[in-house]
Order: sequence, then structure tokens, then C-alpha cells
Amino acid sequence: MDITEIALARVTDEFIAYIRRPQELGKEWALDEASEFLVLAATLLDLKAARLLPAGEVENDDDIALLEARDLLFARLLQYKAFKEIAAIMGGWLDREADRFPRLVGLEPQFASLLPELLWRHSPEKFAALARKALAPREAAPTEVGLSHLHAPTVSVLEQAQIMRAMLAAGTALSFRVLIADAETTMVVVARFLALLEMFRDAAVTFEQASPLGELQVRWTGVSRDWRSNNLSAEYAGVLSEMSVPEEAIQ
Amino acid sequence: MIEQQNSRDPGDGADMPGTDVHDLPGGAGAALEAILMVTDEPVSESQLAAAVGLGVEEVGGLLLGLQRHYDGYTGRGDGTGVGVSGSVAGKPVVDSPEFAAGQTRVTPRGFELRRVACGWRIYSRSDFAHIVSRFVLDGQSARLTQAALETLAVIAYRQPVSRARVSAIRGVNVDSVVRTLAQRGLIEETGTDAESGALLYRTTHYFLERLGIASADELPQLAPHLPGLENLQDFDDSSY
Amino acid sequence: MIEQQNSRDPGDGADMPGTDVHDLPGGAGAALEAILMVTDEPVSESQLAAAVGLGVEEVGGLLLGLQRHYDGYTGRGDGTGVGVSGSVAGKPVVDSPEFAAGQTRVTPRGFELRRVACGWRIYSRSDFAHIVSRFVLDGQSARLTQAALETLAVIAYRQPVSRARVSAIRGVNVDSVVRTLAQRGLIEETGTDAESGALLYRTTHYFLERLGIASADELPQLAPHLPGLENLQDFDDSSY
Repeated sequence: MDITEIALARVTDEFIAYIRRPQELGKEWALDEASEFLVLAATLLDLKAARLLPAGEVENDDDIALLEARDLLFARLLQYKAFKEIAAIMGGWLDREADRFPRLVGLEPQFASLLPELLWRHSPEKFAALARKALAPREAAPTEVGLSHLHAPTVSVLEQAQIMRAMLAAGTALSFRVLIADAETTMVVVARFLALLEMFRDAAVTFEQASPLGELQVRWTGVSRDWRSNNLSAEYAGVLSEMSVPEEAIQ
Repeated sequence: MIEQQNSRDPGDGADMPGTDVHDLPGGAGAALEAILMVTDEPVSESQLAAAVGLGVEEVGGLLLGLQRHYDGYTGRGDGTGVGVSGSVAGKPVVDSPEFAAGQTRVTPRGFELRRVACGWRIYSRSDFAHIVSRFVLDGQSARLTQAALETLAVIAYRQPVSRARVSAIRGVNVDSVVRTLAQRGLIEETGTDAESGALLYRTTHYFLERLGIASADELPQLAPHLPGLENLQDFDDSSY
Repeated sequence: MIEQQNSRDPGDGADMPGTDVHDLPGGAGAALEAILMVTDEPVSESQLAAAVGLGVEEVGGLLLGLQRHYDGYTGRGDGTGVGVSGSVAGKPVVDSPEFAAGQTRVTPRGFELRRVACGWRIYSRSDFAHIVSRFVLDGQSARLTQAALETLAVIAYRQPVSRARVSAIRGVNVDSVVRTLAQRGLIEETGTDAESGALLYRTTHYFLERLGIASADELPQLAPHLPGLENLQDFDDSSY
């Protein structure tokens, strides 16, 4: 592609249409993309000028890096444009095909009667269970990057707070070592430690440490008998909500 | 009559001003073929005549011509409106003698045009029944696939229902599965949707028999077990 | 296959090997036609070959012969294996004189045989669309929107692909469009991305059918629409 053959006005039109679409769909105006376009337009002018004038030069490495970044954006724009053209071609094919009707007829009776008798082993209840499954609203599959492939299982701070509260309910002080004795992973230890900090802030527990780096003794104060894990600060719970199980599941 | 003329030269069409069906490649006979090739139910001569804009008698003659042509005869025959196929020379059978005065044997097709009670329909030729049977049975299973079962369940609990709606609920195209279920006699068509005009489907008596219940009312209730049933309204046909 | 054969008894026992399909009226070509009359999906050459007891290559040649015959050419073409995409040839020119040495034009039929989605299928000829469409109640789906077409194009060329990547290319959220395309059977889920765990999508056989092409290889080349950006792949994948 010769850069000098690109009509900037056309690219501009297309880009404006491109960034307007989210807007038309009621989404936020893509300000960052709009500003990217200004950079792109400047770059295009830059490139055109450089190509048209033999003396035109790229000045320094920073400029080159910038140009590369703009190239990327430009390449994406061109790619989108290519798909748009292809879509138009495919649309034409679909229209052309709509004029042809396939032979779509039922099997003639003498052949239909040859089909093997259906094996049917569904009771009405089993069939209803099938219907329930088929009719249940399906969760929209997540658009975000999934976490399920991460091998570390997710650990809920809320859940760990509940567990420790139960352990401390008797009123005797327990060392942190004891509190994490059944922790299977480091993540659980971390979650319990974070939970303790939260509970401490709410004055639900007290800490005693006889000497620096000594055993940490944790005691349920009893002051906040009705302390619940949902006392955990909202922003904290919010941040971790992705990793948490619903509270009802714990109680 | 005019039937011989209109079939002679499809490109010409000058003999029948006002009708364009003769101008199409293959002419009026081909137009009838086009309809017959894609219709499942037999089509009456009057329906065909209305569709191609010709008289019923003329269409009757054209149909007889097609029938003879598929059966391997060509030529004018006894002169009653069979001219359509005259210009359509199939691969001649080399070792076949002349059939009769003015008629030639051509290769019969693998299909035949039959006149049944209420109209005309194209069937596979019975000589090939054993081959067709072999084909039909190849790969057939005595079991319904999971997709077919789930589609059947949706139809059973939402009947009468259009394919588009079942597709929306299941999230996949169900056309082919619905054909299988209909072929197996588990569902049947039951009129069209007043708004969209789409075909509606319901389950059959055979389905109830297989399930061991007397009527669709005896299907176990779903509602208590189905949280958010009202959300199903979201799966409407809006995307169609 | 074995268990299906014993589950029925056609009675004629004619499916035993040894029946030479060439001896039947119309020969092997007619046998193929007979099968094509009862299928509701494109049939592969190997399925047809198994049913008629011939080699896949021979069947391929016969199918091309039938195709040409329906399109109005007679005589031998230039042998088998030519013009696989001859199915896209569309309507023949009626006024054309002799087609080539040894070939004659005859009247095209009202139907055509086409190779779509890796199989063969009979269609009504598009010239008669306005006539045939009155008889096809439920066959045609609504046109795709521009957004759906663009999304479909991206998926077709980048498959298997996640919604996030399609979104990145199109610059908008494509979730609902992808859902519609899946409901229409044009795309389907095909596992998850090993790294991100995102659902991946690909186009279906039905997509090829709707486009009237035999395989995704027949899609237009993307390169000519991307002038001079030979190294686009570098950008392409790194940025998502």
C-alpha cells in the first residue's frame, strides 16, 4: 500500500463512523479512541509528508516508537475495514442464496417405516428433568477472561472469617498457628490473616503477642457478639467479591 | 392449443405476450419443476397454474410432459400437450432402439413425478428403493440424540411453539433436529403463528404413548423447580 | 451400521452386494438422483458412494455430470475432478451457442445440483425464486443485520475465536450478536481457549450452506482487502 494514495478524508469519515457506533448503541463516547484518531491523523499527515518530500525525515527514536504505535492503530483500522468489505461480499452471497430453495421434503412413508424403532427409556419424571435443564435460563457466558484455568482455588476472606469466628467462639485464646493449622494452602493462610485484620479493626478480636515475632494469640472479645462477616468493609468485600462464595452458602 | 408452442423455444416467448414464465431459462416446464422439487406436499394443478400464470389445462399438459420425460420418453407423444420435454434431450441411451414413431427413449431419471390424490409430487423412483433404503438406514440410530431429546422437551412444555422460539431457548439452530423429531412421529405441525406466520409444532399421541401418559396435562409440573421462570419471556422471538 | 441392518427387514434383500447399479434403469446417475430426492441435508460423496456401491471418485464424476446436465450442458465435460466450484457457476447463458467441442446446450432444468457444505444437494434454480417462494412457507430466515454480517465475517476468518477478540476487532461488544448467530445455527461453540478459558466460536456447516459454498476455503481472500499489510498478523494477535 502506498501511503500517499490514502485519502485522509475517507479514513477520517470511516474512523468517525467507527467511533460513533458505541455512541449510537447508547454506550459512552469513546473519548480515548477519538483522541487516538487525532494522533492517527497527525501521523498520517506526517507519513504522507515524509513520503512526498524526499527530504522528509524521521527525527529520533521516540518518534519511531510513536509511529509504530500509530501503525498498530492504523493496521487495526484497516483490518476492520477489510472485514467490513468481506461482510458486504458475504451479504451478497447470502442474498443470492436466498433465491435458491433446497429440496427439504419428508422421508417417503415406505422409507420412514424402515427406520429402527426408537429406544425410549424416559419416564415422565426423567423427561421433566430434561425439560427443566433445557428451559433453565442459561447464564450468559462471561465475557471477561476466565479464572477457572488458574490452578489455585479461589479463597474467600468472608468464608475464612466465618470459620475462625466459629473456632474462637468458645472464648479461649488461640494462637495464629492453631488458627491456620487446618489451612491447606498458602492462600487460605493469607485469607485468614486478612480476615483477622478486618475483625481486629471491628474490635471483634484482640491480639496478644508476648514478644516480637512470638506467638500471636487471638481472642474473641465478645464485645461484638453480633459481629458478622458482612461487617467486612464494603470496599474490601467488593474487591474480593469475584473470589468469594455467597454468604448464604456458608451460613 | 398453445401448449406445444410455449414449450418450444423458451428464449423466445413471443407467442405468449404478457407472461414472463416462458422467458425464463427452461420455460414454464422448468418453473413447474422448480416448485415441485422443493415442495413436501403434493401440489394441485390449480395452485401450480396460479403460480406460473398459465391455464390449468396447459399446466396439466406440461406436467404430463415432465412425467414422461422423467420416465425416459421424449418427443411429441400422442400430441396432447407433452411438448415441453421435446427440446430437453437427455443423455440418449445408446443401445436403446427407437421407442415409437416420433419418440425416443432417453435415460429415465432417478425420480418420478406422480399424481396422487390432491396433486403432483416428485418421489424417488421405485426401482431404486433398495439403494435408497440402504442410504436411509446408514447411520440411523434407534436413539434420540441429547440435542433431540432436549428440543423435544422444550416443545412438549411450550407447545404450540415455533422453531425460532425453540432455537432462542436452546441457543442453537434446531431445524434439523425438529425435522428428525417430526420424521419420528414425536411432533407434528399445528398451524402457524398469527403474528409471525411461523409454523408451530406440538407433540403427538405417539409421543404420549412412548412417555406412558394419556395427555400432555399429565407431564410433571416444572414451575416449582424452575427458578426465574418468568425470565423465559426474555427468550422471545425478538431476534428474528 | 450392523445393528441397524438387523433392526429392519426391507424384504427384498436387494441391498446385498453384487446388485450392479449400472444395470438399473437410468444407471448409477439415476440411483444418485433417487437418493438425492430423499435427503434433507447435503450428502457427502462418500455417503452416496457407500449407498450405490461405487467408488467415491466415480460418484464424484457422476455428480458433476448430473450437475452439468441440469444446467443445460450435455456431452462429456473435460473429465472428472474439474470445476469443483462449478456449483457456483450459476445460471448458464441461454443464448450461448455450442458450449465446447462435443457439447450441446439443452434446456436447463428448473432445479440444480450443487455442492455445498461438503455435500451435494438439489435446489430450485434461482431464476424461479419469485415463483417458488410462494410455496416455501417456513424456509427462509430474515436477513442478517450489518452488525451480524461483520461479526460473522470476523468469526469466519479468525475461527476458532473468542467473543473478546471479535469485540476487539469490531470495536463494540458482540455478545448479543453472537447469541443471535448461534441461535440461527451459523456459528457454534467449539471449546475454550487454553490460556484465557474464554469460549471459542466457529462457523457451522449450515453457514457454508447458506453462503452456497462447499468449504471455508472458498471464502474470499482477506489479503486483497488489506493492501500492503502483509505483516498484519504481527499486530493482529499481539494486541488482544
